[in-house]
Amino acid sequence: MQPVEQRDEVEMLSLMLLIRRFEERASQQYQAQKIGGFCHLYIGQEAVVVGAVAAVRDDDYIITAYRDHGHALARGTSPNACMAELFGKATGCSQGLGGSMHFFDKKNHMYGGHAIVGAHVPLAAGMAFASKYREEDRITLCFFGDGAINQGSFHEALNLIALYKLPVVLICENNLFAMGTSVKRSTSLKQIVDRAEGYDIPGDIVDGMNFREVRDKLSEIVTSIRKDPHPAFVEIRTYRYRGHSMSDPASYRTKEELEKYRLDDPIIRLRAQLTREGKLTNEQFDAFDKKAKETVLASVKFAESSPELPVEKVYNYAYFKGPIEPEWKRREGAPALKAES
Amino acid sequence: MQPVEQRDEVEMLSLMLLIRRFEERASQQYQAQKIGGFCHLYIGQEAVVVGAVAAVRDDDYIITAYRDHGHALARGTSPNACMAELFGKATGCSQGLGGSMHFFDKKNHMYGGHAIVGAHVPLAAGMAFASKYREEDRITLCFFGDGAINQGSFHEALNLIALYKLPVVLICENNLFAMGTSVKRSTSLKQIVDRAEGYDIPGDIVDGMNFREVRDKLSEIVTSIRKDPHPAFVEIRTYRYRGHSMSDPASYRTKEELEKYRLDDPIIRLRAQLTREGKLTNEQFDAFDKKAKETVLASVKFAESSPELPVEKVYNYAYFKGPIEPEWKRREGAPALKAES
Amino acid sequence: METARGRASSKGGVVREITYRQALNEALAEELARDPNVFLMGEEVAEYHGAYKVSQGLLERFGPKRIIDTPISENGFAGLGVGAAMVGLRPIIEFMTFSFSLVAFDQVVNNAPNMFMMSGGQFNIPITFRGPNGPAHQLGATHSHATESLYANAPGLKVCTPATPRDAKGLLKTAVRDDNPVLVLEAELLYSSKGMVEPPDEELLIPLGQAEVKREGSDVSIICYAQTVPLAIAVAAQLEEEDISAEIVDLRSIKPLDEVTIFNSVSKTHRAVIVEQDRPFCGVGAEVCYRIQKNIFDELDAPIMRVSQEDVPMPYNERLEKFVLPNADKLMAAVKKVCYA
Amino acid sequence: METARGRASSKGGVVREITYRQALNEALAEELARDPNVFLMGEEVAEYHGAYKVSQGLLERFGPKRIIDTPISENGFAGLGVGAAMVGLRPIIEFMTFSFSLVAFDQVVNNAPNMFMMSGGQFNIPITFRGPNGPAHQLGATHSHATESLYANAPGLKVCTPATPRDAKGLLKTAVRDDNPVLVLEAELLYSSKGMVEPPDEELLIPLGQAEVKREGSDVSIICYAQTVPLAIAVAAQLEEEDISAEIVDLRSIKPLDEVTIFNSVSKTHRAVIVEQDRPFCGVGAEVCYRIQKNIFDELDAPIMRVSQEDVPMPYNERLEKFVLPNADKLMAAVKKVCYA
Ligand SMILES: Cc1ncc(C[n+]2csc(CCOP(=O)(O)OP(=O)(O)O)c2C)c(N)n1
Ligand SMILES: Cc1ncc(C[n+]2csc(CCOP(=O)(O)OP(=O)(O)O)c2C)c(N)n1
Ligand SMILES: [Mg+2]
Ligand SMILES: [Mg+2]
Repeated sequence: MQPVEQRDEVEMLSLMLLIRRFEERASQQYQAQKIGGFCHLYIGQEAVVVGAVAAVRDDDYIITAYRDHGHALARGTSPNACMAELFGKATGCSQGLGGSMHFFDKKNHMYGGHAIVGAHVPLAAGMAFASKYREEDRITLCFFGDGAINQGSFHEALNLIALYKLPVVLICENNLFAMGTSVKRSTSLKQIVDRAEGYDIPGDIVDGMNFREVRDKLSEIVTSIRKDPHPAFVEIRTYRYRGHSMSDPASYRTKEELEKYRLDDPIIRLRAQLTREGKLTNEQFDAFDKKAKETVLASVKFAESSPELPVEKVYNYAYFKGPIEPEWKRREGAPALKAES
Repeated sequence: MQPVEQRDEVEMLSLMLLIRRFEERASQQYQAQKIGGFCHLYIGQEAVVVGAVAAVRDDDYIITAYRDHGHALARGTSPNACMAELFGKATGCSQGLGGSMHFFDKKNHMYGGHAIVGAHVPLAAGMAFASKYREEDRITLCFFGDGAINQGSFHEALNLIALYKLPVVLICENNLFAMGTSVKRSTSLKQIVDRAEGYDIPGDIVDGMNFREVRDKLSEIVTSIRKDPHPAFVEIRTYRYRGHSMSDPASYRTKEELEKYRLDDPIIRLRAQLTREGKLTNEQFDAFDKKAKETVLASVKFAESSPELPVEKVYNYAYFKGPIEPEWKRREGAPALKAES
Repeated sequence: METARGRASSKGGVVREITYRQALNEALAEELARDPNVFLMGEEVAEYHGAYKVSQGLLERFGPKRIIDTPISENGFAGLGVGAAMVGLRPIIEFMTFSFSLVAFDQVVNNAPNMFMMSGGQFNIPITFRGPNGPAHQLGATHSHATESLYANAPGLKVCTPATPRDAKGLLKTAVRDDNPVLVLEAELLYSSKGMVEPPDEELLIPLGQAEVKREGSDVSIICYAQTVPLAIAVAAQLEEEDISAEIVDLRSIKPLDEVTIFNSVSKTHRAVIVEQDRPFCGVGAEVCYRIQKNIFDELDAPIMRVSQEDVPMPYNERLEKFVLPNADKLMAAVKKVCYA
Repeated sequence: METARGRASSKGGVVREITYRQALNEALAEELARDPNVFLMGEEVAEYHGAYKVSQGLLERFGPKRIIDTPISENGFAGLGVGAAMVGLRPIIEFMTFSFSLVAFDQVVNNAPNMFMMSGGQFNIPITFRGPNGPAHQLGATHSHATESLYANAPGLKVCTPATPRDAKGLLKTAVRDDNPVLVLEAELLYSSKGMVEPPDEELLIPLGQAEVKREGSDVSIICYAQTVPLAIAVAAQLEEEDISAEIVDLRSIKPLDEVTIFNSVSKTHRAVIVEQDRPFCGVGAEVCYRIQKNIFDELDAPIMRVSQEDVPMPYNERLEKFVLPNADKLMAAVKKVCYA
């Protein structure tokens, strides 16, 4: 076990910029109907995942809900693979079979992208269980929304995680709303983090608009877990600037509230900190931003020009090692409708 | 709203005796194979439900898990109807269709008897929701085991109950074990009652071997809820003398532990209290006990001599108002197999 | 059958063209107005007016006591509904989509339909579970469940699947008045489709268990429901050009199943194709097929064919999704196969 | 086919007579010994040796790291298993009974089988869910679920239903080695039944998707599985006396379904009865029937009949339960009907 190397902060700022620009472009492409299904943007929450990722090793496990573009990008999935996934292309990080809500990247230890609220928290328990079973010192970061904490699966998983002392950091990205429902209308509690006490799991509140606070708190927790496997809970307070999904006008909140948070923007804040400390010039920032925009634009080109999987290939994804039923020798002239094969 | 009339304590002692003798007889009849399925006895826990029932009105709602014989008897369901249910007879409290785990008695406001661990806690929420909806001051008592608190349904229900401020008393009958699993092996917590805090529900611990303590604590809670609907949680510490069900030798616990609790028997304790206070003589106690034994014996006779439902009647219990499908005029000679009708 | 625009209804009123969504909204409003025991509960049903806007305006009209937002706790509020129904309320529980009902599966298949049997007929459960069901458009594997066969398998449940605004209104109203648990599986892709419906001052109740011949024909019976009804209608027009006259039987209710209408149609055409939106293995079509061949075997001039989903999890990619779903090409092929057999 | 007592196995070893329970126990022990990635988790599997004693002795032999007791949190630990499988372990998850798997339904039908598709083939889930399934004896409506058709409906799952000790051992071992999620639905009522099984030093693997002709015959094919296999064998003997020669096809696997063996049998006998332990509506028999009539319609001399449960929740009363279940009388009647048709 070695202490986590703190990643270069300027690099982390670039990563946040990349996520921001990626999401803006995704939004535009969704409106242009290049992207189907649901699409949930991460704009405003960038410091959460980037701060967390900055605190862990590359081989630690990461799993999250359906608002997952930022998590994949932060983990190192290429913007090309992310955009191609949104476009449903074979070059996507899930070969175009998962879509916006189901980004997976095994190589980069990104374990999804899960769209049933709360249902991935037990999966995180299992991943951490495996680490402990194999006596590895890997940590699992499990991200979920404030809406997830009222699901049964969340509760059962937390008890199991605590009971088996599993190395999981439970990260509640509290952006104040689950669709149109504010936390105070969904959850009987003064603050979310208090729920961790019900399982004897240590909890903390972190300002999710502040990259450094997220990274430092996570570093501290991760260091402690590596020494001796145990769970931890962090409520990270953040805000999503956009509606819940592309189709939500977000009329359940005020313009003033949104403006308040925009002023507290995590990118502006880290930029200001670095500039004040002489680690970043305006020119550099602009160059990073330009680069992010270019990368994202290139990803759209990449996605557009990428192939889709041939339709018959779909049968290969029901089971590992392909279709399972030996085919009955059909009578002559009978078209082989595949529904039952 | 009027204060709960405290029931006569001697009567309550008789009720506890009745439950005890009923369960002993049920055990014997189970061994004689007059009773089928699973059978979970309440011996040792009598003060919990009798204490609780003594604190509420007859029209308050009661709902519990599968260890439910005591709850029905305490609520006023006749021992005849209870024994007949175990025997699967039409005179049973659920017409022999529910069995040991599914005692129901609408007249006496006993809402079951539910065999999926934790799954009845949301039902309790609904019953209390209805009281509030109708602006009645009824209270719902929801009993469940220590094993139920790790089910998702428990968690979701508690949050809903707290959020909607529903008049439910959540009564955890902590008998230290869920089958062979002790609470400390199932639950990450110092004490069960702490979990209530995670929902901002007030909690208490009560000695379940002490009738008076149960009744008094419940009275206090009930009085407060009648004034202003809200939930409450009580962890009642008790012990089951028998195995989990009739087939469990209970080898996961020591004889010493069992003996310790037996010495703390709730019936012996209340008897001693009443005797000390000059409210009960030994002769009276013996007479009550004799009466309980006779009542129970009579219930066996009643059950034995009761009829069963005619088999074809089973179709009437799939849907209220009977079978649902208009029957296709079958061809001549075709026996009407009822499987699809 | 769909009445022509502006034509008089059977009671003399003027039928109007409204959307499927409006029809459901009217049904809800009328039943809420009629019976104070009816309430609507679910995620985002009140302040957000429903994720698909089916409950638009209801909060304003009926107030927060009867139109109730919930946390993301399907198991909890489904169970709450069952409990409320036990004591006489008539809950309408909205699942944001039926894909999310899977986390509440136990409440829907255990508590709701078994209570009547288990309680020996004391507690019937007059509850309606409703919401969009079946694959929508590029939502991926977790969000595309067609649950009709799963729920129809459970004894004690009723299941209907309206395909037109008129059926949606009439079936939902009937469901709310039914004294048993009824699932109204709405067709997500048809919410904005339009159709003629009787005026609001004419009570429109369509009985459960009555299929409707949506188009008469003589060569083949196409049996369909929900999202496959418009598909079948379109294909029938195409078939007409090839001189094949298709009769279209819209099941409307899956359970109870209207054997009479099905058998009458197939006895006339002697050929049947079932086109269903669900998965093939043990799907609705399998049951319909079994009933036909068992009861009117001698009427069949060709084997019954089914067109359903391919037996693979739903891919996100649009072309692959279309390939997996039942479509016009597959239906044409199946019809031709049974016609030339 | 059942080998005679003491006969030599195909590899020359001496077959022994053991119980179904022992056969499962051997399968578990052998797979745990073979592969350190295999672990067994569930309620009461370790210290209590399993509610049905299937895991007897495993804790002692493999230790608490690999034989793991859980709280009553089926959704939680089923999901934990899926997560562990994502990172390469091979969990065996025991449901105390499959009736309790309904609270974990989402994990079993969403996370386990969809992951491979959603991740574009990156994550296959080598998990085994096992435990007793189907009605046992007087357990009532909530505890008597036959889940085979529910799970077989889900794309991406495999489902097997062993009826003999040999099949139980061979199928469970194969399931554990399969790289996809497999459900081994054990027959609760057959745990103590005996049969001949190859010696432990001979690897016994029975492929998924292979039915077995348990008895040859020429007049009618009785297609059965799990608890209906001994029923079919008994009825076949009775039929012999009435000069009806029944061939018995034990499906063994529900999914994949062995069409070849079924069609070969029915092509020989020209008559088929399916006897199944599950509920009729969209049950396994419906699917089997559809496949037969679709593929070998011209071979059929009579309509296919099914014998399944009556379509009502399971009553507790013993005689009513027997009436609801498939039984010898019903099977005899169905066979005679197809034979004299
Ligand atoms: C079990 C389940 N119920 C409902 C939904 C529909 N749904 C998708 S996202 C969402 C809100 C979740 O909010 P939160 O957890 O706070 O995450 P955020 O969107 O804020 O990131 C809902 C209700 C779902 N996906 N799964
Ligand atoms: C969801 C579910 N899982 C498992 C079971 C099997 N089971 C029945 S009772 C029981 C133990 C429950 O213990 P507890 O809640 O403490 O109640 P007690 O038996 O002590 O009264 C278990 C595991 C069940 N009925 N339902
Ligand atoms: Mg949120
Ligand atoms: Mg207990």
